Amino acid sequence: GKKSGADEPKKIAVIISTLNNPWFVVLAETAAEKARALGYEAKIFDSQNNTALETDHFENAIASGFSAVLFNPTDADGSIVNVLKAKEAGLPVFCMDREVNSPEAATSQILSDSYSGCVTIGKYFVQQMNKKGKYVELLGLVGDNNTWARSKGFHSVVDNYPDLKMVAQQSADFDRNKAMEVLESVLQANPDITAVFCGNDAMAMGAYQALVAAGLANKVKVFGFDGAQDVVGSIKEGKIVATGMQYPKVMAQTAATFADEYFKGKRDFPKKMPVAVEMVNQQNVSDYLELAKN
Amino acid sequence: MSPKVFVKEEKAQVQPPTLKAPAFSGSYSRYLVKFQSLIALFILCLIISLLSDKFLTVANGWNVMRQISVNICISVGMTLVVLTAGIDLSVGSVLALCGAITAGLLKFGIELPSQDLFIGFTLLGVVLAGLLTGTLLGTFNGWTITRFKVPPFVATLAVLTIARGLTMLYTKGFPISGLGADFAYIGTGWLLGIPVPVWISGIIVGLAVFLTNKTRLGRYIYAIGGNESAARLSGINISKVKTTVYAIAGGLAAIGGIIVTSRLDSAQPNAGISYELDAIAAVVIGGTSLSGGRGSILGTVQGAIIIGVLNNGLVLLNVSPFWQQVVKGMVILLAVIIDKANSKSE
Amino acid sequence: MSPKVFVKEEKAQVQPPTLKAPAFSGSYSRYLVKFQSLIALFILCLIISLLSDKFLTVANGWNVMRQISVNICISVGMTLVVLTAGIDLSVGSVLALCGAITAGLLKFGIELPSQDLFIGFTLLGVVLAGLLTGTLLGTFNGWTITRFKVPPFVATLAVLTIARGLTMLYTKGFPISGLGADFAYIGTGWLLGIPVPVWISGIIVGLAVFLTNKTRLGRYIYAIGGNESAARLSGINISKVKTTVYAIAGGLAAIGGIIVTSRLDSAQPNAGISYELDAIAAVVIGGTSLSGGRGSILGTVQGAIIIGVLNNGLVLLNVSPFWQQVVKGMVILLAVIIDKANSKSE
Amino acid sequence: MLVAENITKKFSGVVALENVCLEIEAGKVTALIGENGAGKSTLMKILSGVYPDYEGSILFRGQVVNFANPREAQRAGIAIIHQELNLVPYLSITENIFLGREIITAWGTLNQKEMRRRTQLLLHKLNLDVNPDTLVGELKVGQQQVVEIAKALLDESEVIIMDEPTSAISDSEVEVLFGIIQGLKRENKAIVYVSHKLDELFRIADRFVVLRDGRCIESGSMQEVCQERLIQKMVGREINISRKKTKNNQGKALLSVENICLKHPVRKDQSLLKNISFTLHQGEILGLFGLMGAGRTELLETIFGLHPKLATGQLIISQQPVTLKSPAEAIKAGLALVPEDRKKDGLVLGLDVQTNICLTTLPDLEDAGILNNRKEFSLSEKYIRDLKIKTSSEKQTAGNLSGGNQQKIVLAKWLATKPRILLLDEPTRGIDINAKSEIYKLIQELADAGLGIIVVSSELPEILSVSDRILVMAEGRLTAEFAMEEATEDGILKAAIPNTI
Ligand SMILES: Nc1ncnc2c1ncn2[C@@H]1O[C@H](COP(=O)(O)OP(=O)(O)OP(=O)(O)O)[C@@H](O)[C@H]1O
Ligand SMILES: Nc1ncnc2c1ncn2[C@@H]1O[C@H](COP(=O)(O)OP(=O)(O)OP(=O)(O)O)[C@@H](O)[C@H]1O
Ligand SMILES: [Mg+2]
Ligand SMILES: [Mg+2]
Repeated sequence: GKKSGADEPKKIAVIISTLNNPWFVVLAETAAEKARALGYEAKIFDSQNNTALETDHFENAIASGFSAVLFNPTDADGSIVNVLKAKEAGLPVFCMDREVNSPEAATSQILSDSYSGCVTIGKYFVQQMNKKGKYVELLGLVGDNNTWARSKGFHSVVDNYPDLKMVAQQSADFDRNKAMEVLESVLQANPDITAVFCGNDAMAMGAYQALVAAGLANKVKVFGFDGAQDVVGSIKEGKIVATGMQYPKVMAQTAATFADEYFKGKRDFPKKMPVAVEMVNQQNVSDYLELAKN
Repeated sequence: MSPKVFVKEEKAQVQPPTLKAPAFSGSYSRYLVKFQSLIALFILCLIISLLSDKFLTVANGWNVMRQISVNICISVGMTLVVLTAGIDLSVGSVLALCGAITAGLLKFGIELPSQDLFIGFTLLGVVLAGLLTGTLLGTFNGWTITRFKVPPFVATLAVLTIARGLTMLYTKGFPISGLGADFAYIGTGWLLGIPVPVWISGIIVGLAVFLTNKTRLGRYIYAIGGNESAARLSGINISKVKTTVYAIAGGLAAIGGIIVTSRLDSAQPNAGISYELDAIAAVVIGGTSLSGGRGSILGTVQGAIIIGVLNNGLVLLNVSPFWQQVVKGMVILLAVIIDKANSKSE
Repeated sequence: MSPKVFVKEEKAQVQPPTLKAPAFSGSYSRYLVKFQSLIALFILCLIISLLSDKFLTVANGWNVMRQISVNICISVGMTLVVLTAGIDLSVGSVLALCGAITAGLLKFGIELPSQDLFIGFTLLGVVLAGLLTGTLLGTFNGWTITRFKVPPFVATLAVLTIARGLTMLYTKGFPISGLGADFAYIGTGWLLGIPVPVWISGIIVGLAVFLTNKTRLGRYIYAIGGNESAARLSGINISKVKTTVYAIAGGLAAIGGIIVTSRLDSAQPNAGISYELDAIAAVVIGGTSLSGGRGSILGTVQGAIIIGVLNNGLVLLNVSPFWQQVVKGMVILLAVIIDKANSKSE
Repeated sequence: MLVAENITKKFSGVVALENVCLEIEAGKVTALIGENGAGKSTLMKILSGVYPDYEGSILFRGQVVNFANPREAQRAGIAIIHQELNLVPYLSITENIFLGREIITAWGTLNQKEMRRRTQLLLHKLNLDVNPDTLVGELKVGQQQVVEIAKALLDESEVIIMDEPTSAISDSEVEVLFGIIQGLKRENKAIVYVSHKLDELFRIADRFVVLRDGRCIESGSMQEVCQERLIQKMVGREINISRKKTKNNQGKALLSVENICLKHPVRKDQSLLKNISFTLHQGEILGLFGLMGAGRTELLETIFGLHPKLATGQLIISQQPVTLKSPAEAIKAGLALVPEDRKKDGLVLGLDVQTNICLTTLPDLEDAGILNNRKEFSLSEKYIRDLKIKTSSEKQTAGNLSGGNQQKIVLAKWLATKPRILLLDEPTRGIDINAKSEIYKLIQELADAGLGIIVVSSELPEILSVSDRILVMAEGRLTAEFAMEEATEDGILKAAIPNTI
C-alpha cells in the first residue's frame, strides 16, 4: 500500500491538447518542470487533439487524486464541461495558451492571443507587400479553432486591401511535409505569387522548402506563427520574413506558479491574463534568438 | 472469405458424440462463453491494481465503463461488419458528422431564410435525425459494397473522407457548443446509480448478443462471413444482409457521436479521428477473425475493456505520454499472444 | 485464402489453346499488363487538364511523381504484404522512426558521455542505419505474426503505436532539422533530368516487379496468399517468406522515411501519420485483393498515381479544403467502380 | 417432370454446354455421366438456379421456369447436392442444414430446439452419429458430404439433384444413401444422379444420359446398356480396367515406418495413430484401406512431416533413419504427398495451371536465381501432355478447371519433384473413368520405374485393382495386411470395421 497524508507532495496534472507539435511539448514540459521545481508531483496528459480523450483525462485525474490542473484545452467550448467537472471536484484549473469560453469555469487563464497576434502579422504583411500582390494562405487543421483564430486575425487586416489577392487557400494540417507538397502544387498553378501566410511555423518551414525547390525562395515572402526555433533562425538568415512569437515557457511557468500560490491560500487570480504575441522580424530577431532556444 | 471447410490448425472443440440431446449447450458455448481474452484482462487488472490503489475503486470503475461506452457502441457495429468478412473504416467520421448534425439541429434547427422557413427540433427529433444520418451513411457503404462490388476497405475509406468533409462543411470547421442540460443528460447523467452512457452501451450489447444468437439475421451474418458462396447457394440475400449490417454499424456510430457530443456539450468537427482503429483493435483482441465468420460480441466487449483499462491504468500509473504508446503497443501484443497461447493449450 | 472453385465474378482470361509455345508472352500478360485502373486514371487526368491548363506540364508531372514517390515506396511493400493476405499498419510510424534515427545519427551521432564515447556517421552510414531500423521493425512484425500467430492487423497496429512512441522518445517530441546539403540531395536533387526520389521509387518498383515475376520468392508470395495450406504442403517455408515480406515492407518504409526527412531537411516526429491508409488505398485501387494471392505491383503504382494526381489536381483547381475531402472520397469510389465495371464488361 | 431444352452455356468464350436436352422423370433415377469437364455440373447448376443466364429453356411440370437464384429453385421443389461442398465451416451441423430456411418461433426468434430435433432425425436417418451442434469444420470430408446430403433431404423436394454425392464417403454410407434413394423413388420423386462410379449407377439408375464435351451423346434405359458401351460413349473409345497382375519380385526396402504414434491435437490424452509399423519396397504399390476416419490421412501427413510436434516414431528411408519436421524436408528426402482435399491443400486455385505445376520445383527452374520462363513452360507443357490435362492453356486459372483436371495438376506438381516415394491420398476422388484408368496406368508406370507408392482409397475395387499389397486401418491402428493373392473384399472389410461397434 501507499501512504497518504500531508507529507506526500500534491499532484498536479498537465493536460495538453497535443504533443504532436514541439510547441506544445515545450508548453507541457515547462509546466511540469516548474511544478516539480516548486515541490509537486507533475504528470503530463496528451489529449491528442481529441476533446473526448481530454474528458477521459480529467476524469482519470480527478479519480486518481490530482489537486490541480494546468490546462491547454483542445477546444474553447468543448473543454468547458471538463473544467467545470474539475471545479466541482474542487480542483483549480489554470488554462494556458488557449482559453475556454466560460468566464467562471477556470481559476485563471493565461492566454496567448492568436487573433491579435495575427492582426499584427497581417499589418506587417501588408507593409512588406506594398499593399499589392498575389499570395497563398496555408491553413492548419480545418477542424481546429486556432486555425480560424489565426486566419481571421490575418484577414481582418489584409482583406481591406483589394490589391492583395489570395489566389489559393489550402489546408496543410499544421504539417511540414503536407505544407511543402501543397505549396509545390499551388506553385504549378500560381508561379507568380509573392507571399505565403502560414498558420504555424512548421508549415512555414515546409512552404520555404517548396519555394527553394522551385527556385522561388528569393521572390516569395513566407510568414509563420508560433516562434519556433528553426523559424526564428531562418528569419535571422533572411529566409522567412516574420513569425508571431508566443511565449509557451512564460505561460507555463505562470500557470505553475499560480497553482503553487493557490495551494498556499491565494484565491484572487486574474480571470484572464493575456500574454502578448510579439512579432519577430528581421529587425528584432536578435532579441528572440535566445528565447526561441528550447 | 475463406471457405476452408476443414481447418486443421483450428482449435477444434470436438465434443464427444452424446446421444442424449444437451438442448442448447452446444451453440451457446460457441457464441457466448468464449471468454478468450479474459485471462489477459485479469492479468492486466491485477498488475495495475498492485501498482496503484486508485485503480480498484467504484468511482474509477464507472469511469472506465463510461470512457469505453463510445468505443463499445462502435465496436459492436464493427463486430457485425467484420463477422461478414467486411470492415468499416468510416465509423469515426460518421460519428463526427452525426454528432455535428444532432448538435446543429438542436441549436439552430433548419433555417431557410429564402423561404422564410424555420424548423425547430425536439431533443428526440435531433437524436432521431442523428441516428438517421448514421444509418443512411452506413446504408450507402453497404450499397457501394454490394451493388458495385467495391471492396469494403475502399468503400468505407472513401466514406471516411467524404463524411469528414461533410462535417467540415456543415460546421464550417467550428465546434457547435452550448446544447443545454437536457441533451447533456445523455452523456453525463446517471440512472439508478449507473451512468447513462453505460446504460446505452449495455443495451446495445444486449441487443447485439440477441441479434447474433437468436435471430435469422445473426445466423446469416455468420454464414456469409464463414462461406459466402455457400450462403448464396442457400438462398440468403447477401446484399440485403450486408447492407443491413453496414447500416447498423452506421447507426451505432451515430449513437456514439451523440454520446460524445452530449458528454462534451459540444460537437467537435474533428471528433472520432482514428476511432476505427480502436474499434477494430477491440474486435480483434476480442477474438473475432478479420476474415469473417468467427467471433462474438462479448469477445469484443472484453477487447474494448482491455483497451479502456489499459488507457486508464497507464494514466493512473503515471507513465509518461511517450512511454505510454510504447507500453500500450506492447501490452496489446502481449494480450493477444497470451490469449493465443492459452486457447491453444486448452 | 479463398479457395472458391468457380469464382463467378472473376474475369477468366481464357486464351485459345495455342499449339506453338508462346514463350514469354503469357506470364507477362498476367502479371504486368493488368492495367486495371488505367481508364479511371485517364478520365481523371482528362477532367483535370480540361479544368486547369497547368496540369499537363512537364514541371507538374515531375511534381506529382516526386510527391507520390514516398507513397510508392510504402505501397510497394504493402502490396507484397497484402499479396500474402496480410496487412501492415505500422509503415507510417516506422517511416517516422527511421527518418528520426537517420537524422539524429547524422546530426548528433551516438554519444555516450559516461564512457567518453562518440561515434560519428557518414551519410551512407546513417542511411544504412535507417534502413536497418526499418528492416528490423518489419522483421519484428513478421516474427510476431508467424511465431505467435498474432493476426497481422493487431501485430502491426501494436508496432504502429510502439514505433510512434519510440520516435517521440528519441526526438523528445522535437523535429531534428538542419541536416546539410548532401543529405538534402536524396530528397530534392535531380539526376539526368529526373528528381532523385523518382529514381529511387522507380528502381524500387523495377526491383519489386522483378521480384514478383521472376523469382521464387515472388511465386511463393502469390502462392501463400492464394492458398496457405497448399503452399505449406508444397514445401514452402511460410514463416520465412512472410517474415521476409514484412522485413521488406519495413525497409521500404525506412526508405520513404529517409526521403521525407531529406526533402524537409528535418525529421518530424509526427511524420507519416495515416500513411498506411494511403498506401492501402493505392494497393486496393490498383486491383490487389486484400484477401491475398491476386494483384500486381504495377497496379499499385497506378493506384498511387491516381491518388497523387487527385491530391495535386484538387489543389491546382483550388478546391476549398472543406470540399476537397468530399471530392476526394467520391473520386476514389468512382475510380474503383469504373474499374470494376470495366473489368467485368471486358 | 423437368425438361431442359437446347441449353447452351458459355463461360467467357469457353462453351461448357451446347444444345443439351435432358428429360427427368418422376419416380426414376436419371444417371448423368461423362468425363471430367463434360459439363455435368454446369447443367445441374443451371437446373437448380445457380446460373440464371443461359440459352435455351427449362420446363418444370410443363411450365417454363427461369430461376433467378437457388432459393427460388428450392422453393419450387428442386434441391441439389453440389459437387463441391457448400458448407459454412464455423456453423454447426444444425445451422448449416437449416441455413436460409430457419424455423422461427412465434416471437420471431430462432427455434433452435426444433431445428436441432429435426437435424437429429435426419442424421439418424443417414446413420451419421455426431452431435448436431458440432461445427462442420470439425467434421471429416466424408461426414461433411453426409451433411450436404441431409441438406437436400430436409425439404420435401420433387426433384433432387445429386452431383457426385459419394465421391467422399465410404461404402457403408453409400449403402445408406442408396436406401434413401430407393425410398425417394417410391415417393415418386425425380432424382438426377451424377457419378463417375459406374457400378453404382448400374445398381440404382433407371435411365442414363451421356454428356461429352458439352453435348448430349446418348440417353436411354439403364437396363439396355452395358458398362463397356457406356464407357465407349463417354470417352469415345474403349477402355478396360483389369485387375493388375501382381509382382512377386520385391525390391529393396525403401521406407520403413516404425511405431508411429500421433496425439490428438486437442485432446492430448488420445491418439489418432497408434504404433503403426510397416515397410514399403521399391517398385511396390501399397494399398491402404480403411473406413472414413480410420486415420489414413493422418498417417500420410505424419510421414510427410506435417505433425512434427504431435508425432512420435521412427522413419527409415533407404536404410537411413530420418526425422522429418516439415514438408520441405520430406520433399528433400524424396517424398511426395498428393493430399485428399485438392481445393484445400492441393492447389492454389487463383493461380494458373503452370504456376501450380511448377510450385514444388522452382529451384530447378532457375538460372542464377532468376526463374526461367521457358523451363517453367516446358515443364508444365510436359505434364499437361503426359497427364492429358484438359485446359485451354497453361495460363488458365486452376480454379476454372473441372475437378478431375485439377486433380491431375496436383499429381503433376508432385511428379515434377521426381519423388522416390509417392503418397497418394484418394488420388481418384471425383475423377472420371478415363482419367482414372490413366492415373492407374501412371501409378503402375511409376512403380515400374522403381518408386514406392502408397495409395489410400475408400473404394475396395480400386484398392484391389492397383495394389501389390494391402494394409487395412481401423481407429488409428493397422489391423491387417494382405498379400494380393489372399485379398478378398470380405476379409478387407472385416478388418476395416472397428471392434468397438
Ligand atoms: N466459372 C467458370 N468459368 C470458366 N469455365 C468454367 C466455369 N465453370 C465451368 N467451366 C468449364 O466448363 C466445363 C464444364 O465444367 P463442369 O464443371 O460442368 O464439368 P463436369 O462434367 O461437372 O466435370 P467433373 O466430372 O470434373 O465434375 C469445363 O471445361 C470447365 O472448365
Ligand atoms: N484437426 C483435427 N481435430 C480433431 N480431430 C481430428 C482432426 N483431424 C482428424 N481428426 C480425427 O482423426 C480421425 C482420423 O482422421 P483421418 O483424416 O486420418 O481419416 P481417414 O481415414 O483419412 O478418413 P477419410 O476417408 O475421411 O479421409 C478422425 O476420427 C477425425 O475425426
Ligand atoms: Mg462436376
Ligand atoms: Mg482421409
